[in-house]
Amino acid sequence: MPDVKSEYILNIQNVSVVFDGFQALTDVKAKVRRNTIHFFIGPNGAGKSTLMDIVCGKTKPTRGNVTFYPKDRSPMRLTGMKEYQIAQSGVGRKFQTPSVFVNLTVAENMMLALKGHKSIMGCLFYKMTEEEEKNIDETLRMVDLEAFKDKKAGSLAHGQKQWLEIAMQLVQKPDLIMLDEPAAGMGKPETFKTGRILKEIKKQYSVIVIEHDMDFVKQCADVVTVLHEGKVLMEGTVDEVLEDSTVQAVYLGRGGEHNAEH
Amino acid sequence: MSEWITLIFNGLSLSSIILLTSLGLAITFGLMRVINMAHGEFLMIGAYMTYVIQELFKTYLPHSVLGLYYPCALVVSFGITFLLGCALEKAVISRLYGREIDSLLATWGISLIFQQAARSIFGTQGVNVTAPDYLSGGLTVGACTFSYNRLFIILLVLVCLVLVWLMMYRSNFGKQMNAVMQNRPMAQCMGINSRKIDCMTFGLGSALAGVAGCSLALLGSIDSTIGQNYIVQCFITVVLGGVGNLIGSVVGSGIVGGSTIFVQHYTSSMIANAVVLLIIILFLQKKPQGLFALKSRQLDE
Amino acid sequence: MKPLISNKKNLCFVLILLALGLSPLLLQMGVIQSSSFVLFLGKCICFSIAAIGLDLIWGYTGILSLGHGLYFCLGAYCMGMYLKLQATGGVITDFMKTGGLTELPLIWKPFNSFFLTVILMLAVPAVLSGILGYLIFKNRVKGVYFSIISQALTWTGYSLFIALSPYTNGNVGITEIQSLFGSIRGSANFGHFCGVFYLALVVLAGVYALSVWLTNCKFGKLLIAIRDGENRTYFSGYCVSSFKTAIYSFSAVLAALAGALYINFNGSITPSQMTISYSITMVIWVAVGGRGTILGAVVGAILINLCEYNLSSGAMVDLWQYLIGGIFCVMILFFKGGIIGLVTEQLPATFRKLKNTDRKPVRVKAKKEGVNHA
Amino acid sequence: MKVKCIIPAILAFAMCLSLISCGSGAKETTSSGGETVTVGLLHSLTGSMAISEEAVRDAEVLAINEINAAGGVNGAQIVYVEEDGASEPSTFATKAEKLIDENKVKTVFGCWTSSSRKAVKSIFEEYGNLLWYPVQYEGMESSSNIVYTGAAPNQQIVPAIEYLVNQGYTKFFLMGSDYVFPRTANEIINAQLADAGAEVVGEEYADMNQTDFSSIIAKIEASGCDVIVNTLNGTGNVSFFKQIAEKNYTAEDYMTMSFSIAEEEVTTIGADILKGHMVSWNYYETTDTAANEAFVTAYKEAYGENRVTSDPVEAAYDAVYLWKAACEVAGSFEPEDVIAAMESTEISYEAPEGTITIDGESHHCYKKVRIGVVNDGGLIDEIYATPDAVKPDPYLTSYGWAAEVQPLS
Repeated sequence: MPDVKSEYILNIQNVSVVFDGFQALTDVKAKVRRNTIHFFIGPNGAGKSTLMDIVCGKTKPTRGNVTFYPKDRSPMRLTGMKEYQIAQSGVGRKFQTPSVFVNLTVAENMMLALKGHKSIMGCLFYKMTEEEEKNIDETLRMVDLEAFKDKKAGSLAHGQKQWLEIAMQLVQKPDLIMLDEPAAGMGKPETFKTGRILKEIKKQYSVIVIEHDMDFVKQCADVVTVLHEGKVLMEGTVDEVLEDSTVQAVYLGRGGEHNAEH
Repeated sequence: MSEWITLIFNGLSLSSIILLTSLGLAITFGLMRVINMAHGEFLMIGAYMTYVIQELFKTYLPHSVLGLYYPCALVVSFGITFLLGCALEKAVISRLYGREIDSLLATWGISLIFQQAARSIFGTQGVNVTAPDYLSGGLTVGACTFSYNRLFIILLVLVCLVLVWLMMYRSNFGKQMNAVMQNRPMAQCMGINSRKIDCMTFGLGSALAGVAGCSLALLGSIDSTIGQNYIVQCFITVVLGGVGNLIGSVVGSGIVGGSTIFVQHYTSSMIANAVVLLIIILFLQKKPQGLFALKSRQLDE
Repeated sequence: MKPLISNKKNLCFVLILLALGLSPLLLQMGVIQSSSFVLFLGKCICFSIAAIGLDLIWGYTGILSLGHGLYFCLGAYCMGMYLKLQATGGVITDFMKTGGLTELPLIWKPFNSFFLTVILMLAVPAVLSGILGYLIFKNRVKGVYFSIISQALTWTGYSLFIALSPYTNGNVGITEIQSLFGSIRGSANFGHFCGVFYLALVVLAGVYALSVWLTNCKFGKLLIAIRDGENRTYFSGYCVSSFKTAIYSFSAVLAALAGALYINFNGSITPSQMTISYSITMVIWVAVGGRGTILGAVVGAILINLCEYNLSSGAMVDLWQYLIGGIFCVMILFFKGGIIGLVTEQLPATFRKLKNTDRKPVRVKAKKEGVNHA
Repeated sequence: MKVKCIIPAILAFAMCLSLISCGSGAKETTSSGGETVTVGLLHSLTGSMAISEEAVRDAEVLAINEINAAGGVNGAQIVYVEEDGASEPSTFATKAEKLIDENKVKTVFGCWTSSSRKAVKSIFEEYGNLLWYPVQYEGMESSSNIVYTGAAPNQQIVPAIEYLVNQGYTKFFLMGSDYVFPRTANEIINAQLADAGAEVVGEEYADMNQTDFSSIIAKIEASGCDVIVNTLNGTGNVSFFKQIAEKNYTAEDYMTMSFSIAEEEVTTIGADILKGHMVSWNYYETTDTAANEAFVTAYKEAYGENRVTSDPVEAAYDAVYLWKAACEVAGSFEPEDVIAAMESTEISYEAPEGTITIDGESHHCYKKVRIGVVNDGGLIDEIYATPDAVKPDPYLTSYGWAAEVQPLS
């Protein structure tokens, strides 16, 4: 399928997951285009995070396949691969709660995220090249963390940790970046800035985002997939999705009560 | 035939002893996530309490009621270890929630102190507890003899299990306890005094160890190192069964006890120790969360 | 790598090394009267090496092994068997004969050669821990589960060593052996003693330097990353389990090395060093010294052992047990960073606080006097 | 900044130095006046062996106090330094060295387990010091720097088995803890029984800390033995006897012959369970000598009415007196002189068990062997005794059947 290869970066085929009898995902199909920002939205418990877990190898799907089409390489089936292999082959993920290495400095965090040298030997005799150093500096500048380079990551504010984690994904130079609620805990201006950064990086990479903040979705989404109760409700552009009556019903009708499920 | 009945009874009996000793741990470790290395010392305290009560009965009460010392000792052991457990929780454990490994190390220090205290109070030599008349000897059926005191331990463990189960899943306290263990801040918001619940839960776990110690007093020596003989086995049982699961502990102890007796039947004790542990370690490779672990969706653990 | 002296911790270590290195000379000069004490310092050096190994996996990587006694003993038994065979001329030993063997069992044959002994002494624990670590870490067993399994493993090893007494001499172990250089006791053998002592010291220095280098390079940063966020590290593209296996193996090798040196000083090795309580004692050294710093492991091992040496005799025995239990509890509860953490972080923080709160000079003076009186 | 770096460095250095000096300042035991001689006591006061060793240590202290009260040895008062072996052989080694080298003791009374003795043996030999070992053991050892005041195998095990064979027992079940004494003892017994034409129907070893004996009891039942030769040690005995009693078995169903059950163990197991079972020792609290009467009285006076004396306790008590006798013969406290005196002259002492004499050649003692039966009161009644003290033969060289079990050299 040469056309698929050129057009899409990720193909999620009929994925289902069952947790202890609970059907978390049912027959989910989705394709992510290259160099787009693809949003997955849906109420809590819709299965967005589970879907990401499947793509990056944290959870094994009960049924179904995920295929990844990296640039200039042959496609690979992600299901069945270990998470570190998936990460090495170019899928980066930022978690819902900021998870940076709190006892390391910002620069060390970035160094660990750099592409390559991920074997034991590679780590033992690793010396950072100038190019890599420049790369780190640039990326940190993009997220305004330059001044904190030698600070421990644990001492950063919540929003800064989020950005640091995004920066760690960028410096890895993956083909596909997955961001789980990147704007959570950020104020309006910061969220807006995050959106700008996303738009910047989509030129090079493909991005999948999970987000609740509809303004943020409106700001930068190219494609939006709505998940509901583990199924794909619909897929389309932001406007299409927002106008859809079922989506409105799902969001407005049953917004708050799902919190308990988490 | 009688050989097999004996084998099965021995397996059952050893399993019940292991279950009784690890029941308290299943609560402190399973629910509270506290690695209480001093658990063995609570067994020791229970055993010593039996001795103390026996001596008190011998000294102050007429010989005719001497047999009553044992039920009395069960109650006293429960009470004393409960209070000690609560005190330990208040003084040490309460500062260590969320620091599992640190709780392991701190309680190891506590266990050293307890052991030395036992030596200081009771001397280094072991003390003797004589089984009351109704628990000494055994019931002979055909070629097999079932000792009363092992039958009693099986009964005791059943009673303890039922009580713990009732308390954990049917009582108000149990509901509060589960609420606190699962989501502390939420439980606090709902008006549950979580500090009190923590304290009570740990006390309960320790008290179960005390009761177990009481029954161990009938089976073997009572000295300051008795707890150390059981502690690893207890932890392995709880881990094997799946942390935080009563049924898991029951099945876990059944496997440990049964297989130990079975392997011992064909080889020597030391080899049986090694073989059983190796099998369990290998099994845990297959199911690291134990037999009856819930599939978790949480990020860590 | 930063120069050694510029870092205060390394400077401390160099000073400790100097103090240790001087002690045989001081003994010779008569400043220290007791040769057994200096010999005990030699044992402390070995303990420090084992402690460094434990610190690497516990302090840095967050894996608490309660079973390092096993590796310590493996190293010691390997070296012990070599020394024993040297003494018997390479033929079957008494305990093997008592156990019903007629010739030297195959597993002990290689230990006739020093070269093979050294290789095996390091390779056996490395391979064993490698296999165990691979299985355990691959299956994502972590935290206390690992600790409990490691405890059970040690117990298994202990049971096996006792059950296989024709090969291992049961709980008596390998006894009545001299050091690599011959007898080290008595003034006539002072040269031999110095040989063993300085060998151990050089190994300690080497292990320290290697560990400092290891923790400062990317590998070391990754260990900390694994400790703080194992999942995150996986998703950053690192095969965490192989890193864990590697560092676990390395630490097992260090324990074995410590054991092998230790037997030279001690003259015997028994499975009691393999017990759980002994393994936890090793953890105590690291916890008291200060986890997460190589220096802490060294300081803790030396300090605790010296205290034990001086305090656990006669009437002090009862007190010592309370003391060590208490110290340990208090350390874990209040001084998580151990002695090193106390000196480098908690004390300066307290001083700063004092300085900041006590603006009035009078009160400062009062405080200072109070300290002096105390 | 610089100051901040140096403070912790100096602190650490100072700490090390202070500890070193703390160690090197050998504790000079200054006495109030007159000549003194320092001896060491080395037993486990903590850990699993403390159960047994504390009583032995008490007996040694009693003997030392008695000797001091009676004027000391060669006119010198005995001062003792005590160390804890913590039930760990390597600690024993460290502490033995500390006693000899740092405290400059003239002799050491200590150890219980064979593993601790073997761990310190080479240290005593290298320093040329002298250890008094008070416990019966498996034999196959003799060191010029150790005096064994407990029984050698031919003074306990061999006569007991002989006695059992003479009593008509034919099917033996050997059971012991898994360590060196039971294993060696059972090897000796196997050889002896093969020679006597009796049958060994089973041999089982239990973990030192084993608490459940149901499997072993099942094996005993299945074996159809008529006597159990018991070499369990410590807590194992308590568990075993309690658990065999709960199956309604008494000495009439399964007779046992125990080598590690003395009066103290009887009190912790309970006389009701143990009564009728046989043991083999050189001494019982009931042994009928004048010296014993005085010893038992003194011991109970010092440590309480409920304490009992036993063979190891008595052997430890004897050890101190034997050392005193040897010092007096040698006219010196130096270990080499004392050893020389022992080897050249027969040192003997009127012990509670009767006259015991050090065999200069093997460093063991001539001792009477006594087979006993536990009575209702928890004491042990003698039912058979050798007419004379038996010459120690740690390597069993005088027994034809023992060639198999002797060590290489």
